[in-house]
Amino acid sequence: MLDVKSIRTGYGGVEVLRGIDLSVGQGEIVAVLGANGVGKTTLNKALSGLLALTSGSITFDGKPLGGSPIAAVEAGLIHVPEGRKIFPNMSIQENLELGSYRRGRASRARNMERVYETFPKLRQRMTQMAGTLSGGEQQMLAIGRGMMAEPKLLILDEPSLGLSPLLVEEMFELIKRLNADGLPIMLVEQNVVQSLEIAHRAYIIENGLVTMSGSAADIAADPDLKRAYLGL
Amino acid sequence: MKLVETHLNRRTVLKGGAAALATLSAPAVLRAAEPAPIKVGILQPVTGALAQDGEYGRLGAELAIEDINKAGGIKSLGGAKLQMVFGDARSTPEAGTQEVERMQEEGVVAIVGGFASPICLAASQAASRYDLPYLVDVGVSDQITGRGLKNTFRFAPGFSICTAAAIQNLVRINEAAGKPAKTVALVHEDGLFGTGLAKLMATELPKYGFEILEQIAVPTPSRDLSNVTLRLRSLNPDLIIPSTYYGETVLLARTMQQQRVRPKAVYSVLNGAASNRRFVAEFPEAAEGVMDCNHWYDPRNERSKAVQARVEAVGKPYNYNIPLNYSSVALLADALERAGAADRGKVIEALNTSTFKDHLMPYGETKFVNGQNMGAAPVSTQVQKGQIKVVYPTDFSDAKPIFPANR
Amino acid sequence: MYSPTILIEAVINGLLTGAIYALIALGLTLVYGVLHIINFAHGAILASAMFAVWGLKTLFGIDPYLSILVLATVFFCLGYGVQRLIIGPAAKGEDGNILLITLGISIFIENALLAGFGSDTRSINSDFAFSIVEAGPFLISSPRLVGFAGSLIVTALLWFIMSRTDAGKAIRAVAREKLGASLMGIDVGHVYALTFGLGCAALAVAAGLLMPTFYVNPRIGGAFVNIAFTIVVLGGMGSIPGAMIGGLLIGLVESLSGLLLGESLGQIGIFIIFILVLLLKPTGLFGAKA
Amino acid sequence: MKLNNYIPIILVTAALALVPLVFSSNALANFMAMALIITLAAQGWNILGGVAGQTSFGHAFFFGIGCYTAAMLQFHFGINAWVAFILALVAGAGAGFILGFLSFRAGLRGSYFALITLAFAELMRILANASEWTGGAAGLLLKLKPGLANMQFESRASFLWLALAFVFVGLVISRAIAGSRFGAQLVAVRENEDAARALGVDVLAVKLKAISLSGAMTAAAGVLYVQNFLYIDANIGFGVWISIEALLAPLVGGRGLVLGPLIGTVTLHGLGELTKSFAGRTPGIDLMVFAVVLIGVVAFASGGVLGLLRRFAPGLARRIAA
Amino acid sequence: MMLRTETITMRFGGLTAVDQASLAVRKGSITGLIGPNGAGKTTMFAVIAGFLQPTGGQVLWQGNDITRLKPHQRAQLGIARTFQIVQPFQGLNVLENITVGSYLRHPHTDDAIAKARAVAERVGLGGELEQPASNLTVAGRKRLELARALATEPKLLLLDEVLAGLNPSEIRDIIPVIRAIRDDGVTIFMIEHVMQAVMNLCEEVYVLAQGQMIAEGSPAAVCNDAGVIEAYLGKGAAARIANLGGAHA
Repeated sequence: MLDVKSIRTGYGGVEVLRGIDLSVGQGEIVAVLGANGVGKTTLNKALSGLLALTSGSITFDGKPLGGSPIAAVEAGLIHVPEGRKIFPNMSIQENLELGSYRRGRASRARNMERVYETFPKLRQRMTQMAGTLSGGEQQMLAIGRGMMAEPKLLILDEPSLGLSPLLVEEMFELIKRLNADGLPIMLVEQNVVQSLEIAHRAYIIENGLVTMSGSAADIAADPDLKRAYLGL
Repeated sequence: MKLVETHLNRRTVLKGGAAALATLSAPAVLRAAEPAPIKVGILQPVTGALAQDGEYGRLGAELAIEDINKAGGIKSLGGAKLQMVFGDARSTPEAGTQEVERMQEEGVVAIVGGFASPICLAASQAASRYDLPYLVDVGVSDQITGRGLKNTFRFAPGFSICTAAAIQNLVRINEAAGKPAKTVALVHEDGLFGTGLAKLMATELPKYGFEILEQIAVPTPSRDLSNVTLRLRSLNPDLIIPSTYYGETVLLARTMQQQRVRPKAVYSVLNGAASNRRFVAEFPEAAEGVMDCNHWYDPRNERSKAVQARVEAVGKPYNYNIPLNYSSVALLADALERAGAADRGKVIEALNTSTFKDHLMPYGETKFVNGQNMGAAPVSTQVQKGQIKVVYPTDFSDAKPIFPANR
Repeated sequence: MYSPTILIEAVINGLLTGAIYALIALGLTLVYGVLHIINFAHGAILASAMFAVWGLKTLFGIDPYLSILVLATVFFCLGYGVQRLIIGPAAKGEDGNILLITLGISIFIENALLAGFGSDTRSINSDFAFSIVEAGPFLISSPRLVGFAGSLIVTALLWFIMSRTDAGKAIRAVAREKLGASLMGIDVGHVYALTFGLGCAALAVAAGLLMPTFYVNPRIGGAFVNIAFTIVVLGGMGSIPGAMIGGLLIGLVESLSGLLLGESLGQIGIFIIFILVLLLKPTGLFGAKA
Repeated sequence: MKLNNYIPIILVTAALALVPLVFSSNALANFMAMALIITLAAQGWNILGGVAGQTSFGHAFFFGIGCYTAAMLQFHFGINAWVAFILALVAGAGAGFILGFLSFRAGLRGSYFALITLAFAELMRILANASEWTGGAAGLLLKLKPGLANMQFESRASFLWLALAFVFVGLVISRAIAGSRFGAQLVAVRENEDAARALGVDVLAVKLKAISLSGAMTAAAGVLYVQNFLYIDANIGFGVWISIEALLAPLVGGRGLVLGPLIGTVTLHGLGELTKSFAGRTPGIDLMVFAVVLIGVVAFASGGVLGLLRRFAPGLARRIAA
Repeated sequence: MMLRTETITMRFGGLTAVDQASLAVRKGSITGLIGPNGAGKTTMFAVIAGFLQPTGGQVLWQGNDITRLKPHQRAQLGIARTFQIVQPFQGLNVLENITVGSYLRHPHTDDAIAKARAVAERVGLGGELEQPASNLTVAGRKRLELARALATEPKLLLLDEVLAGLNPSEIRDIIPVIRAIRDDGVTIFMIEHVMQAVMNLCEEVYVLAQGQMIAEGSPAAVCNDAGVIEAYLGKGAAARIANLGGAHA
């Protein structure tokens, strides 16, 4: 589905990604894990076309991916960003509608129904301004908005960030459910354990490089994992 | 001294222009026999907010120079031709000053123009450093001639002359009609021009039996004069005296027409619109009957009629800037003629003793006192059947006042 | 003291004038709300639209109200082009640059108008301009009633565009969350240009509604820009209902303070409101928190 | 104070001072004097808008206060021109302090600050246009009495030198600030108020100092204007034109740099004269060309003339911009 | 105690970012503040440094209540902070950046520059004094952030994730610098994600999660605290890691 080959990029001459390879296959949940500041968000920006590559290539759905967010969305690579980035001045309904601004417009009504089925809470608050939602609801909205574009691959950037433990649990359940319908998901997280529980495969990133990769179970069992996180 | 041929038509204007051009561009050898031309500075704002007025002023000066040269130049100087050195005052005093400096360096013998009071004030002062004669064309501020500058002269009437004449004319017109107007409302722009005028009117008019109902100040630019009109409607004065600039006067006249405010007369002083041909052409209904006391040419003067024909032949309205500048240049030429030298001191002297009469304005003999031409006076005009007519004083009038106006 | 009739009529006048102010402020607030820039060319664009109305009427006899449709389209395209081809690329995202560029555009337009039309003040004369509606003791100017209605219609239309169409929603999205919007595949550059175009189209409508009762010269924009700034600040920078209510309020304040304090002091009142709002509640009546 | 840092300033000033000796054109001297007055106003803007990063759209506020303080003190009270000048500086600084106190304490920044400066300038313009004290719309006219005591000069060159002396003082102050604790704090406030706070910078105090100094400097330019033209009215003193001139020059010359305002003014006014010379008779053409060039400069040479110089002649730029 | 916070609560609208958090930093110590993203650590720092006025609670500096003091006044007292997202003054070069800090105690330019040079030397920026701040690498910017704060000659240095984004060798290089600063008598209170450094440097660690102080103690003790592990790695993590540990033992 997604094939990333030795990409390098950064900001203003400072290299953040130093040659990353990874791939996401059909129907997979792939977890991309790493501590703060290792380049996960930069990787996402590169994938969704917000950041130009210095070298390397991204192939999506068999085709090379053009370097703009518009091209990424058109191809079906949908990125739910860190911090949600929902439109706070607009209602839930409108937020969802804009999810299908460039893709999936024809079946907007059907998709919206699906999102509301997935997130019944959102349906109750359809006309409420998104900025007034709680953190968890905002995260649901961001994911729902991403689903409106009929993604072929969904990138979730830190979906558990800032949520209470109970909500985190709920969120991971939800991700599992979305995937169960056949949607491939790339899950970028710092929440290691729960991510590994639902992921098929995982990559660990440290300092702009993939340092570990393999099946989620293998990685979960690897003693190096604790080192990567807790420095023990 | 003859300034203008008696028979003029469009073709001769064009030819004259071409001839003047040819003279200017002719090789020096051909002109070697002639005396060196006398440089005259013409200062007008032809860019910026006042650009349109400046263009009229320039046109007036150009026509005068053309006519003087065609009539043989300055005869006491061997027929020396006048040569225009034009300066764009760009509608600001500092640009005016800057151009005065340039003209001084180019060796002009005198400067004519300025148009707006601030430009005239600054430019005449800059010229005074070089004892360079400066003839103000329009600027009405009393300060211009009140500073004791030896070099500064104003051919046209200043503010106090204008207002005194305006009041006098109004009183006479009213008396002649059997005093139909008793109550007055003053609408004035909130600058010193309008405020000063209103104050003067408010103290003077009651002496003649008028009752001042209200003084209404309006800002420039005004976006909306509905409320002013509303007040006027409720006051219902016999006479409305507006002293505002063009845009506001147009707005006021139109709003009054719309709101059916119909006083016995609208009598304005030094107003930017009421004696403006564009206003009359564009809003014949709103303008009809409006009176103004302002600069105006002498409608009976044949030469003025000829100049008017030439101006209108090139598609320009004959606004008062044109005859004022024309006359000022002619006045200067007369002074040069009498001075017999292109010498600044002598020109100033000649201006001080001037008795010049060959102008286009409804003035008597020119007589300068402290730089102000005491022979100058404004006239009262009225829009009658779409024409601007002089209605007072009778020495210059080409129509009788319709008072009260049938509005 | 004035009679109630006059006071009521002053209130009506204030509202009628305020609606046009609001329309002029609308474009300014829209552009500020989305692009976060103060468009210094706003007044000059208004002046050029007014000249366009004047020109269509004078040269081809087209009624100002008819020309609105054409001019709104033309000015929308012009605005779109100017933002897309000049302001966007030249500014490179720096506020200081945008300031200089809109200033440059404003100098250019004003002087192009000066070169083309001279500094004369011009106006249109039409019979309709002088017609009035008599309602009891009140005489209400018909063109200004039309202006009021037109302004409300445009505001409603804009409100409809902003809340019901994808393009409008995209504009609102970009206004608050550029990154989130571009991740939805919204072309931010296009949205900016769209917004600028809408702002210019609103000015064209305002020009068409103003010309029957007002005049134009190359510098006329200045007469409206300061008041538009005040309205934008009062209503809250970026708020459409804020612009409308702010416009009506300012129209009312101007009218009543003009009547009670004198027209000149009324102008001072407006600036004092402007300063007080900035100091005490910079977000205005409806503005979003910074 | 290292003399080295001041060499470019001294050289530039000396070169300008020599101009009237080389060319005896009064028109040139007059043109330069006006350009220097604007430079001084722009130097004032540059301290607040350039170095401290608080963009003002209304420096006419300070310019006009300078103009009117000097003019009114001389006109109504016959106060000596130099004393009036000092008092005008105080008034400019005071006006800056009050405006700054109100707006910075209310937390206004960016567009909001820019708009409030504009509002103050406009408010003063209306008041000056209406009040009798200021001569209303007719303005105030000072008596022409050349003499050092009256700050008036027979020769244009002398006035140019006076204006140049002011600009020189402005340059020295700007340069001294650039190498001082205050200057460092100003830049810190411009770049990042929070980071500046964390380093112990009292942001409000620093901004207030900057706006007061800026106000005084621009007011000084106003005084020079009055002494040169001996005339002032509301549209000159508080008009939009001077706000724009004061802002354009540093942006075009190089925002926040010591020589930025001077280079910008010279560039803009030189350009103005140039476009005027080939514009012909139609009014407005020259300014259209001017506007196109202005947009071009922004599009292709952001960072101003000094920025361009940096790109193409970094050595030279370093030496003069210091 | 050098610094003490008592039941600090910070609410933003409906959100409680910090909830009744108390802590104490001993003079001469290196104390750590850790916790998962969004736990309220940076908010806590902002309250201590005076950038935020807490909704409730007190900040005590050497026993005195400083809750109402402004940031620059606290800097004057000797509290310096760095920012998680480095904020160099873009228009200035490295030396000038640091000088802004050293001017706090040295009003004369020459003294301030001399002090700035010394600080730059100490944090390893001696070779890049003339570089524009925007040209520095991430590691360089972090050092600059540190240097600027140090140049104010603080008694207490609040370091907000100075190590984030650095690679292991860069981290190895900077750890001794931090330790040396403490050895010179500057008390250090640091937010850190890089646990290796926390283990290495800190004597005492506070753990903030969901705005609440959930643990305090030595790094080793805190890291083995079940609540902390859960807060970090997710629900059930403590048990799983315990299992892993067992498997490898």
